[in-house]
Amino acid sequence: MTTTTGTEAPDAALSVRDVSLRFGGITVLDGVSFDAPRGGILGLVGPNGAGKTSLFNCISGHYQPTAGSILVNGTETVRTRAWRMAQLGLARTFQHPALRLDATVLENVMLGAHSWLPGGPVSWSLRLPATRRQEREARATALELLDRTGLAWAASMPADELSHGLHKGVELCRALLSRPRLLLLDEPAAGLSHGEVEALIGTVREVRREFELTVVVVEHHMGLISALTDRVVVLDHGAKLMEGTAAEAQSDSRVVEAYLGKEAAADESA
Amino acid sequence: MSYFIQVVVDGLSNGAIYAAIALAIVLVYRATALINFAQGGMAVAATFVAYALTQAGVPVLLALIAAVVFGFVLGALLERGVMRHFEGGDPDTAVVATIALLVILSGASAFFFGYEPHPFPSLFPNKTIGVLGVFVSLRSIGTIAVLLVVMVGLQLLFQGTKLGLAMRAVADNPRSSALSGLPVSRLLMIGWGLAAALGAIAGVLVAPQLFISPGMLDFVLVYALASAILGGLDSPIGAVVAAAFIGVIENLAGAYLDFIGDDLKIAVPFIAVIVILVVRPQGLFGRKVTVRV
Amino acid sequence: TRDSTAGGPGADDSASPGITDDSISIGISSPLSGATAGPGSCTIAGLDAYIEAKNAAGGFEFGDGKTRTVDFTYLDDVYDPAKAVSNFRQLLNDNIFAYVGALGTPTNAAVMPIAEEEEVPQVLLTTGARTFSNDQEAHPWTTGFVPTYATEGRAFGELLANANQPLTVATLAQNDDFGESYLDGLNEAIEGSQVQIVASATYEPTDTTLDAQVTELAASKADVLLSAVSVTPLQVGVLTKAQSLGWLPRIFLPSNTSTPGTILQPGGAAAYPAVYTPSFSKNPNSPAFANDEDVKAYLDAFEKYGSKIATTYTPHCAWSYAEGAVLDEAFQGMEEPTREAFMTSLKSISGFQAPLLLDGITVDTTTDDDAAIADVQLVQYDGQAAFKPVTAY
Amino acid sequence: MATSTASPATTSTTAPRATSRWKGVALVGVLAIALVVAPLVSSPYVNYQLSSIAVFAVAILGLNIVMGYTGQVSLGQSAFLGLGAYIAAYGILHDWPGPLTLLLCAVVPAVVGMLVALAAARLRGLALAMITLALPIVGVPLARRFDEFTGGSQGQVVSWLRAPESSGLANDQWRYYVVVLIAVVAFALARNLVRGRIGRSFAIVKENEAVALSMGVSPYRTKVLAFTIASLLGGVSGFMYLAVVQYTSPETLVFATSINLVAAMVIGGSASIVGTALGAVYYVLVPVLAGQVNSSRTALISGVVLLAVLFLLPAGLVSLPRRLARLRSSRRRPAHPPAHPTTSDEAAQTASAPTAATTDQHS
Amino acid sequence: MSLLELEDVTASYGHAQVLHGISFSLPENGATGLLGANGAGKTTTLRAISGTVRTTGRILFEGRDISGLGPDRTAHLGIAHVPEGRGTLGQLSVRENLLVGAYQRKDRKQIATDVDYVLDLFPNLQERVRSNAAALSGGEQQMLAVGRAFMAKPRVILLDEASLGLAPSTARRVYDAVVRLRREAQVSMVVVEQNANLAFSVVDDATVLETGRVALHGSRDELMGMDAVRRAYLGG
Ligand SMILES: Nc1ncnc2c1ncn2[C@@H]1O[C@H](COP(=O)(O)OP(=O)(O)OP(=O)(O)O)[C@@H](O)[C@H]1O
Ligand SMILES: Nc1ncnc2c1ncn2[C@@H]1O[C@H](COP(=O)(O)OP(=O)(O)OP(=O)(O)O)[C@@H](O)[C@H]1O
Ligand SMILES: [Mg+2]
Ligand SMILES: [Mg+2]
Repeated sequence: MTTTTGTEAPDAALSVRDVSLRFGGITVLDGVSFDAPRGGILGLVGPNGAGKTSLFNCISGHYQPTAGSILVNGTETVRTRAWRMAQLGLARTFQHPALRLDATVLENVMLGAHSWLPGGPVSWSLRLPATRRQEREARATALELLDRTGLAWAASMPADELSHGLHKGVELCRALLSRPRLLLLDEPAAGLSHGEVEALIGTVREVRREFELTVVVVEHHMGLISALTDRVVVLDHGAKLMEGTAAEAQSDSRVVEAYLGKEAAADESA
Repeated sequence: MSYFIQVVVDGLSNGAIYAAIALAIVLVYRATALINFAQGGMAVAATFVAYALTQAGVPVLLALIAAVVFGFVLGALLERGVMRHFEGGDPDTAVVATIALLVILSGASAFFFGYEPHPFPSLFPNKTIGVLGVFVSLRSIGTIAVLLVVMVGLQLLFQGTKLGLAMRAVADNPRSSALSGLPVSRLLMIGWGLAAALGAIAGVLVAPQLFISPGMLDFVLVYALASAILGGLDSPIGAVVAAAFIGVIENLAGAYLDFIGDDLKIAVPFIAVIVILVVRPQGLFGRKVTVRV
Repeated sequence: TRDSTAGGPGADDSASPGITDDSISIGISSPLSGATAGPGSCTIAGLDAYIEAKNAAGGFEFGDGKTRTVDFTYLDDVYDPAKAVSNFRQLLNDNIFAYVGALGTPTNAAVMPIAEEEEVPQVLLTTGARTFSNDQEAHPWTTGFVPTYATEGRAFGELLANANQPLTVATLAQNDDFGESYLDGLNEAIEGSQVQIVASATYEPTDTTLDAQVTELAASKADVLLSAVSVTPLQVGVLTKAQSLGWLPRIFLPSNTSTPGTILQPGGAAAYPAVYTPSFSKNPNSPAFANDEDVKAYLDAFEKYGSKIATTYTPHCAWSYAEGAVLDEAFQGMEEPTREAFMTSLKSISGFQAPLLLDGITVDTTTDDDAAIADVQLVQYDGQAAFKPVTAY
Repeated sequence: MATSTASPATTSTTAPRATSRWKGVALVGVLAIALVVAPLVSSPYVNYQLSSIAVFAVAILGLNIVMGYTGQVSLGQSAFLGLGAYIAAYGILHDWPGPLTLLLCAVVPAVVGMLVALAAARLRGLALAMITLALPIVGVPLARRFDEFTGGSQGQVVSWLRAPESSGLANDQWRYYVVVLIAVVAFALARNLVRGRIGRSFAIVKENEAVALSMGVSPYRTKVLAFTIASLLGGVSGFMYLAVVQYTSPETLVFATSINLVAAMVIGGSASIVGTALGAVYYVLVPVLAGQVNSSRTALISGVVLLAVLFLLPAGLVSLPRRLARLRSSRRRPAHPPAHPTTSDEAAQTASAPTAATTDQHS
Repeated sequence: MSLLELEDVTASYGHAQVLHGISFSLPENGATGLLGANGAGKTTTLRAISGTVRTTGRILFEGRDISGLGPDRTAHLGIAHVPEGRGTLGQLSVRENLLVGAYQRKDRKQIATDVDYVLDLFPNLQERVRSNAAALSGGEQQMLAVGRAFMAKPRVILLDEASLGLAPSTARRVYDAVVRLRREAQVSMVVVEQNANLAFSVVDDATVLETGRVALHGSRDELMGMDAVRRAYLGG
């Protein structure tokens, strides 16, 4: 199962190679390839329906690509079951926040620790000291993460009492608690106001540095993309349109045509 | 050979009984996205109305019509008075509420008519026709004919009418539907009303065979549920095909597999259903539910 | 440990719980809701009718010279053994003197060991399972009332065997002790005769129809069909299906599913050359007994008391009424207010002609291996609403 | 919640939590004493009822694990109850040691449940319900068929678990202690289980399988685990059933029992340990109470009671205290908050927690 | 006269009150914006209008108090609410979703043309017209939700972050369409939008909410001239 390719892109935390995805007659992804350099932040942009989320789903194992291969930290993962990806250091957030609304924010975040907390049903039902200690540690880390994202006040509130925008932050904490090395963020800024986007940019930079993360971010907020990413990959109709820096992308005529729209490009640069 | 055909034909007429109730289950499911255990109770209550009328000398057909009307009103009232309270809550609670309704409805039927089964007059002549040594009762043929009409009607209702579309929308997401101005409560009421009315038809069709009693449908409901699920739950055609399949395969197993015998033949359709579902979770005719992350 | 038997209030030291100088309490648990509630409520309604009528007439006379009224408590067990045990314990807690007439094999089987352990009479059960009657030494506190299913089966077998012709029989039996005992009785009686079972099928009480079984049996073209089916609609279905397949054997039906009004007429039984059934009680609704004194008394009492418990008639209503009379008889022979004395008296009744029993059928509790009613008479359907006696095949 | 922004959030939340913990400990203590003393002062009948509650509590506990916590409909719990009871009966009648019998009553149903789940856990919703429903439906004729093991339709009387002379207890008391001990252990283990890592995996599988996957939880394995635990507890409750009822027959595993167990679970409180126990109390006592009211109308009465409880407490009996507290507080507080400026201020602070929190941090 | 007027409206979820007396008005054929931080109560305000949350105070629509009416009734009166997040019927096809949007309408022929108009506006939907809504991408679902509201031919449209998850060019197109709707069909609107640039391109005036209260109200130009507003919502 583990095939390490030493030849190409040895330092890519994520390599996507010729990935295609089809549903019935619909081609969602069409031979997409790119690398996400270790420790960097890669932006993934493109018009609606371009296949960004689907690509995330392929990487995280929720979808099975029709063709192609995906290497996470050098390990081929296309045939790996989705739930094993967390152990390989992958974590993601969802475009539509998916929380347990009736549970507290802290409980939601604690789920992130699942992949590294030790013990099976027996040790948990016996509450062995080791499990208790680790659970306490996880709880402390979770609170720390909430604090860092400015959500500590909400820790013991049921998630449905938080407004939509704040759910994104809870999801981020949950993903971070899983101690990822590769983090996929799907539209983290959607629904955030300008000031909140700034804060988010700060947080992502900070955690990337601290946890030595590689981040891939899908976002339509060009401000965030410009500020945060080292490189961007632009998808259109399931195929890669171009790859380069955010600035290059924004000035690329194909990207403007397919994605930004002429006035919008003008707006952004203004 | 004629024995084989006879076994199949017997199976089909059993299947018709399951199909009658399965169609009602499909209807409620499509209209309310709920498994409704009260289905059987409502059908029995409505059939008892028909029974009481026939006892009073009313012709069966008229009694049937009265039962259908009564069923509709009963279903609508139960939705209005009881189930509405559980809308938007935990679906498990709503399902248990339907269990409570089932218990109450059969308790109430028993209160008026006792638990003993009573003979029930048939809509169709009580005759049997024989072709080449194979015998079918006119009642079974009539039942199947009515069912096919109902099946087509349901299919048209859901696929071809505004009401059907609205009911599906409400079952899918009542809140979102309300934002488009769909009268959610009224549609749910209609859904329950139609389901109970259909239950009345089913009840009147099967009562001559099963005899009417408060528990008349208790076990049929299990088969009907299996048929509805095997058919794909949202497909009237699927429910009927699955019911026929279950009826026939059960009879064949009883007749031809000695180690199965009459006692364990019930296991055969259930195991077949399980195998099919494991291979095809959405059922024979069901559409796959689309879930996306 | 604690005292296992606390005396009821007002009782002197020697008396058993549940009996005072002017009253005695008995209890029963039968299914009053669910699929078996029809027969279940009849096991209570008939008994209640007898008891209330007698109470109203002044009470029961006991062998110790006192007159007592009977307090009758009944509970619903939904045919669930755990509930039956719970009910039995509750009744004991409420100080019943005896547990009488309950319906249901599993429920009574679950109660039996407790009755033995607590030494409480569990008597005159309305179940034909042999367990409760065939070894009374092993469980001295339990007795059955109605003929065992085996007795009924045997009666058929004897009729067939005595016909002295080569006869082929098809059997359809419920897949439980009811069906099995029926067949056991039949087999015992036809052993060594020219009668041969050529096809047999079973069914589950939960089946929706028995068409498949009848089709299978019809293929045997047997002369006789023994249809040991205890579920009304299914029995009717058997009768209609067989004739629709053009198979017209002589038919044997058990005593609990042979009522003309609910089974034979709807099933078109008149089409068959003969329909036999074992019988031991009068059907109070049959015109044949319209002028019978017992029947009149029964109808009177039932109308007044029983009808609030059972709304539809099954033979169990008549049987449990007769049970009341047997109980009465036992009370009359009871010289001390104790359970032991009651059992002694109950087990020494013989030749007692209880009301509603057919002429010639008597209650005999003195044997240790059979129910209180050990005989049945075979009768034949007259094609309308009644039966006529049978002597030969 | 913090009522004043000045006081640090920690003190204001931990203080009530600490008192409520003490209250909890005291409650558990009282309950424990009650459990120990109850059988000594009760009649055999009451002890039978209490023991039955323990039996069905464990069956419902299993159901709650798979259905309440993990969200997988199971209509087959009675089959495992019956299987456990049959194994226990077989073991006792063949003179196996009690503890071994108990172990087998846990392990064999667990294995059967796991095997069923290995096929069924691929499905969800009603397709899954269908499979579980088949278990009692097929189980009843199977139990009749293999009568050399099961006693067929007559069932099996098993008289066992008599109080040892030395204990000085009556049989009913002794049986009570045995089953209650088993139930307490089962409840304690289950409570631990649903609190931590495994419990969270159950909950997320119920809520959203896609999220479960991305967090390293295999929905399939989780469901199989939940089913296995449910069947194990079902089997154990079967052992307890035999200890209390001393009899088993195909009626033990009928489908109707499964349905009633589901109703009891929801009535008690889905995904709640305390609710499970309350559900068992309901399961055992309501038929008894219905019988007291009118034995001929038990179905009608239980149905009405069931519906009434659902109406008043849709979240189950376990929500009663919360419900009462809410009723009381809403009676105290005016329906239209603006009438009282200070209260609405407090509410504003609570609702606008983000600002409150920021002030907290910076002060 | 104003078409829609909120007077001292409060709203609560269970026992948590989140709006504490909101007032503003929307003139006939007007467009007003609601601004505010996460959790300020923008969504709740829209819910109050469409009747999906418990409220007190008065909500006047065409002079008639509509508070207490459920969402189906307010929709019937001509208020279309594009909710935040997934607002589609997942197991219905794209076309069926649009038809459900037109449930109130009787003009059958016109409905077909309007479906075509929406599909034209959103070519993505055109491609997916038979797919279940649940299969669509996030942005496509958002388009569908907006399209469904268009199908209702409302008098007032409540847009809750209609640009959420939309590509910049698509977001622009949605708002262009909204502007056109206002111009051609005299539809009024309440706009909640985090992308304040977009919001200010359609509204005449706006209300800024802070923790469930009105903090500020002003015309578009007034607000855009304020430093605080620029900093918080426009950046720069
Ligand atoms: N499970 C599925 N079944 C059918 N079609 C699908 C499925 N998943 C994705 N698609 C289709 O694939 C296309 C790409 O979807 P995807 O969610 O990847 O887009 P996206 O780039 O994330 O868009 P957005 O920016 O709107 O979120 C869409 O047109 C969608 O309809
Ligand atoms: N279902 C709910 N139960 C309890 N409180 C809720 C609920 N929904 C929202 N709230 C609370 O109401 C307040 C207002 O929420 P609302 O969704 O209206 O904010 P918003 O301004 O739309 O925020 P956002 O920009 O994040 O969408 C928030 O503090 C939130 O926590
Ligand atoms: Mg996307
Ligand atoms: Mg909002």
